[in-house]
Amino acid sequence: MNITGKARLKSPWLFHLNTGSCNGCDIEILAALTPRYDAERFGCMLVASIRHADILLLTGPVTTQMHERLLRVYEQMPEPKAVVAVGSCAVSGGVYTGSPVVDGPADKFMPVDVYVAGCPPRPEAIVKGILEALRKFR
Amino acid sequence: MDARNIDYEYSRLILPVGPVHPSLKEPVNLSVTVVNEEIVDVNVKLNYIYRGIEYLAERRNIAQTIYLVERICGLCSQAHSLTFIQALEEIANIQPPERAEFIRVICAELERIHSHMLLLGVVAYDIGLDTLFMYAFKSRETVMDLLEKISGKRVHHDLNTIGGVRFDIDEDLRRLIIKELKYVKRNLDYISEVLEDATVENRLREVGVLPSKIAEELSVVGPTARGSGLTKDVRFNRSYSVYRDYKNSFKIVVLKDGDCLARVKIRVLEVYESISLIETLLDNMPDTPIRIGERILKIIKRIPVGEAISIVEAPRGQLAHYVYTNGGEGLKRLSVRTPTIPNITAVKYMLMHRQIADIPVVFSSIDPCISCANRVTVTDAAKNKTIIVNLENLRRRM
Amino acid sequence: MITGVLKSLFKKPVTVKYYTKPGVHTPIPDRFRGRIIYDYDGCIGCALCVKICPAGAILATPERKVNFYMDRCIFCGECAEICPVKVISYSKDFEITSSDRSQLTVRK
Amino acid sequence: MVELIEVAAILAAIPLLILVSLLAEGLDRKIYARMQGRIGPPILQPLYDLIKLAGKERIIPVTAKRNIFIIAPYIAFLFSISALVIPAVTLISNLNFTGDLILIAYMMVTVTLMYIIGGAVSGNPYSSIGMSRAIVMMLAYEIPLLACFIMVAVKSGLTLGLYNIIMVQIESRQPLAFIYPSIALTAAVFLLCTPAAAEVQPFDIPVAKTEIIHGPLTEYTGLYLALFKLAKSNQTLLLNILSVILFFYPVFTPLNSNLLNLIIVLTIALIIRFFTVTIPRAVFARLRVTEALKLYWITASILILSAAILTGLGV
Repeated sequence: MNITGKARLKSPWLFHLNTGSCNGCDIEILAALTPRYDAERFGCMLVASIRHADILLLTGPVTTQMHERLLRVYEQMPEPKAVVAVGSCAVSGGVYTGSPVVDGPADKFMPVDVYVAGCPPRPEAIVKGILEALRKFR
Repeated sequence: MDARNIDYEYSRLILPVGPVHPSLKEPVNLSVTVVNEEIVDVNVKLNYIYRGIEYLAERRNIAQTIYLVERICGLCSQAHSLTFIQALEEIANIQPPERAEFIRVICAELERIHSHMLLLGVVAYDIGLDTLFMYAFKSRETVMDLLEKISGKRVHHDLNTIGGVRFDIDEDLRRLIIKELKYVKRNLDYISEVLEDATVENRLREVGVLPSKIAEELSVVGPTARGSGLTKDVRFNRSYSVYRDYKNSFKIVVLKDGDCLARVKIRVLEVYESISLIETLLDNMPDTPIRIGERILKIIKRIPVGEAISIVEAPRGQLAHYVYTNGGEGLKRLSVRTPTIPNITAVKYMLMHRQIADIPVVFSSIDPCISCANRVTVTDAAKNKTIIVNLENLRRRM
Repeated sequence: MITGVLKSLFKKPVTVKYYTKPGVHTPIPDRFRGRIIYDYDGCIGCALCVKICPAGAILATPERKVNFYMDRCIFCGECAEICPVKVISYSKDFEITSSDRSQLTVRK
Repeated sequence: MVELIEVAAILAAIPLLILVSLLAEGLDRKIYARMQGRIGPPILQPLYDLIKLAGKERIIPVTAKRNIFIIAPYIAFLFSISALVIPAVTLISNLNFTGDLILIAYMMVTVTLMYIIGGAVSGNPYSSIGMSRAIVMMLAYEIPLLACFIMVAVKSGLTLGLYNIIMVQIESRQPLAFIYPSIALTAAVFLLCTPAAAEVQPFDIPVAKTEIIHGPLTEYTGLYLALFKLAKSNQTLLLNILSVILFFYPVFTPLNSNLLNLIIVLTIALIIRFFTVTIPRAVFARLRVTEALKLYWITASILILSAAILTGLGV
C-alpha cells in the first residue's frame, strides 16, 4: 500500500444526500458526528460541496424527483469514490416499496458499496458502514 | 442546478438554495433572487421527496399502515402514529387503558424535547456556532437514550398500537427518566445562557420578523405562531388524551417579538414545560394494563366503515390526520396535514429584504420538516398525472 | 460561553470509544431490536408474520418456512409478537452492515 | 549577499514549515474538538487530508476559465510558502535584507487575491458570492494589517527589515509591544485581524458552509483544493509568527543562528494561535459581512489611528 492509499483510509470526507428519507437517518448521521459518537476520530468530516467528498451517504428510497439529481451528484464526485446506503429505505426501499413515485433502491442504477440496514441504524452502525466503505480505497 | 439557467449578471442573481445544500438536511428548493446580497424574491419548491405514503396506505392493511404512518417523519414519529391511532380508535370505538394514554403522552413529550433540542442545534449550526450545536446534541442524546430504553429504538419508536401501547414504563425506568431529565434541565440552563451571547443574539434578533397580524393571515401553527404572539396550541385549545385532565400542569409559552430569537427561545421554554409535565404524569400514572388483550389482526377485522379526524400538537404544531376506513382491514382514504405546510408559506415573508446570510437561519427557525410537508402533492398513478394541491384545496379536502 | 468552553477543554470527553477499543459501544437496552434470530426447525409455517410485516421484509419459501430480508426490515418487532410458537426473536446485533445485500438475509 | 548555507537553510525549511503549519492546524482541530467535549481527529489529520486530496481526481468544470482556474492555487501556494520562509530563515540564519516586511505584505495580499480569482473563474453562483464576500473581507482586514506593519516600521527606527526589528527588541531587552503603548495598540489590531485572515468563525464569511457551500472553493477538487488549504494554513501560521516577531519577541533567547530560536518563536506563535484562532472559532457565531466590515473599519481604524497619534506624540 502506498502513502496515498494509507492517507485515504484516514480521511474519509462525507457528503450526505437525502433522496426522500423520513429524516430519521439524516439525524442519525448528524448524531454520528456529535460528541457521543464523534466520527471525526476517524477523520470523517461532513463537507458542504460534493466536489470535496470521498463518500456519499445516501438516505431514502430515491424518489422520482430525486433520481436524476442523485445521478448528477454522483457524477460530480471526484474519483476514487464510494457510496454508502444508510437505512433500510436506501438499501432496499423499506416501507416505501411499491410506491409509484419511488424509483429506488439506488443500487438499481448506480453502484453502492456498503449497505447499512436499520430503521434508522444506530450512529455506531453508520460509523461502521463508513469504515467498511474505506476498504474500497485500498 | 442547471448551469445554463443561472443568471450570471451579478447585480441580480438567482441563487438556487437546494435541493442539495448543506444547511438543508432535506431536499427543498428555495429559488432566491438576490440583488447585492439583498433578497428580493423567494420561491419555495417542495415535492422532491414525495414518496406516495397516502397512496401506499390505501393499499395496505391497517396493521401495516400504523408503521408506515410513523415513517412519514423521523422527528415527529410518535406524534404521527398517535394521531393516526386516535382516529382509528374513534372509528372502532375502542377505549385504550388509561396507563397506555399516559405512556403515549410521555413519549410524545419526550419527542418534543428531542425535536426542540435538534432545532437548537441546527440553528446554532446555521449561524456558524458549532460548539453550541455539539452541546445541544450532547444533551439530546440523553433523551434519545431514554426513548431507546422505553421502546427499543431511538428514532421510530413503534410504540403505539390500536388499543394501547406495546411497551411499559416500569418503576426503574420511571426513576431513570426523572433523574436524566434533571440533567437535561441543567444543560438547558447553560444553552439558554449561551443564547444571550452577543454574537448569537446579533444573528437572531430582529431577523425574519413575522408580526402577529401576518401570522394570523398565513395561519401559521405551533411554535412559529406562538413566537409571533398567537396563543395556538392544540394541547390547550382542543385537548385530547390525558391533556384534558392535566391542562394545568403546563402552560403555553407565548412570546411577542416574532423574530428568530423568539422562535428559538420558545423552544427552550417549551422544553422546561414538557419536563415538568412529564414529571407530573410519571407521578400520577394509574396502575392499569397497557393494552387491551386482543391481537392486532383480530382488531383490524372488526373496524367498521367510518371516518374520523384527529388533531394533535406535534413538536412543530398542529398535525391532523383524516382517516376513512373501508371496513375490510384497510383504508379508503388517508389525508395528512402537517404543521410545516402553513409554516413554510411564512418563509417568503420573513426572508424579504434580508441578506443571504439569513436564509439558513430563518428557514431553520420555523423548524421545517420537508418529509412531512410533501404530502401536498397527490399523484394519480393510474392516469400518470400529478396535481399539486394548493392550500385552499387542501383546506377543503381536510 | 467562553468559560463553558474552557471547562470542557479540561474535562474528559464524553465520546464512547467505539471501534478504537474493541467491544466498546453505548449500552444497548433490553428492548433493543437488532438482527432477527430465527428458529428454523420450530417454525410451523403459519405465515402470520408475512401478513403483518409492514415492509414486506418476510417472504415465505416453498418449504413452508420464511426468509427474513434484513435489508428491508424496519425492526418494528410485530413478527416476534404475533408468532404463535415464538420462533422469532431479536438479537442485540446492531451492526447490520455488508457490502453484499444477500448477506443481509436471515434464512436458517 | 546570500551565502550557500542560507540557500541550504531555505531549502530545508520549506518541507519543515509545511509540516509545522499542518501540525499547528491539527493541534487547533484537536483542541477545538476537546472544547466541544469529544476526542477529535488525530493531530496529523491535516497531513492525511492533504495527501489524500493530492491523490484524488481533478475536475475542471466546463463553466470555469481553465487556465486561470488551474494556475491560481499554485500561485497561492508558492506565495504563501515563500512568505512563510522569510521570517523562518531570518530566525535561523540571520538573513538580513531590508524591505522583507513589504515583500511579506505583498505576498499575503497575492494569496488572498488568488483565492478571489479562483472563485471568480470557477463559474458557480456560490463561488461568485463567496468571491464578492472575500473582496469585502480583504478590504476590511488587509488595510489595518498593512497599517500595523507601517506602525512597527516607524517605531523601530524606520526599518522595514525583520532582522532590524528583532535587533531593536534585543537591544532594548524588551518586546516592542511592552516598550511603547502605541505598539501595544497596534498589536491588538494585528491580533484582531488574525482570525479574519485565517477565515475562522466569526469571520469565516467567504467560506460560510451553511450559507454558500464553500465559497470560492466550491468547485475545486483534488490537488488544487489541497494547495489552497495549505496556502491558508501557511498564511495563518505566518501571521502568528509575525505577531511574535513584531510585537512579542522573546528577548532572552540568543540570536546565534540556531534552531532553538525558531522553536521558541513557534511555541509562542502556537499559544497566540490558541487565543486568536481556536477560541474565537469555538465561542462566536458567524458575523454578517456588513457587520464584519463595520467592525474592522470602525474598531480597527480607531485603534490604529490612536496608535498613530500616540506615535506622533512620541510614546
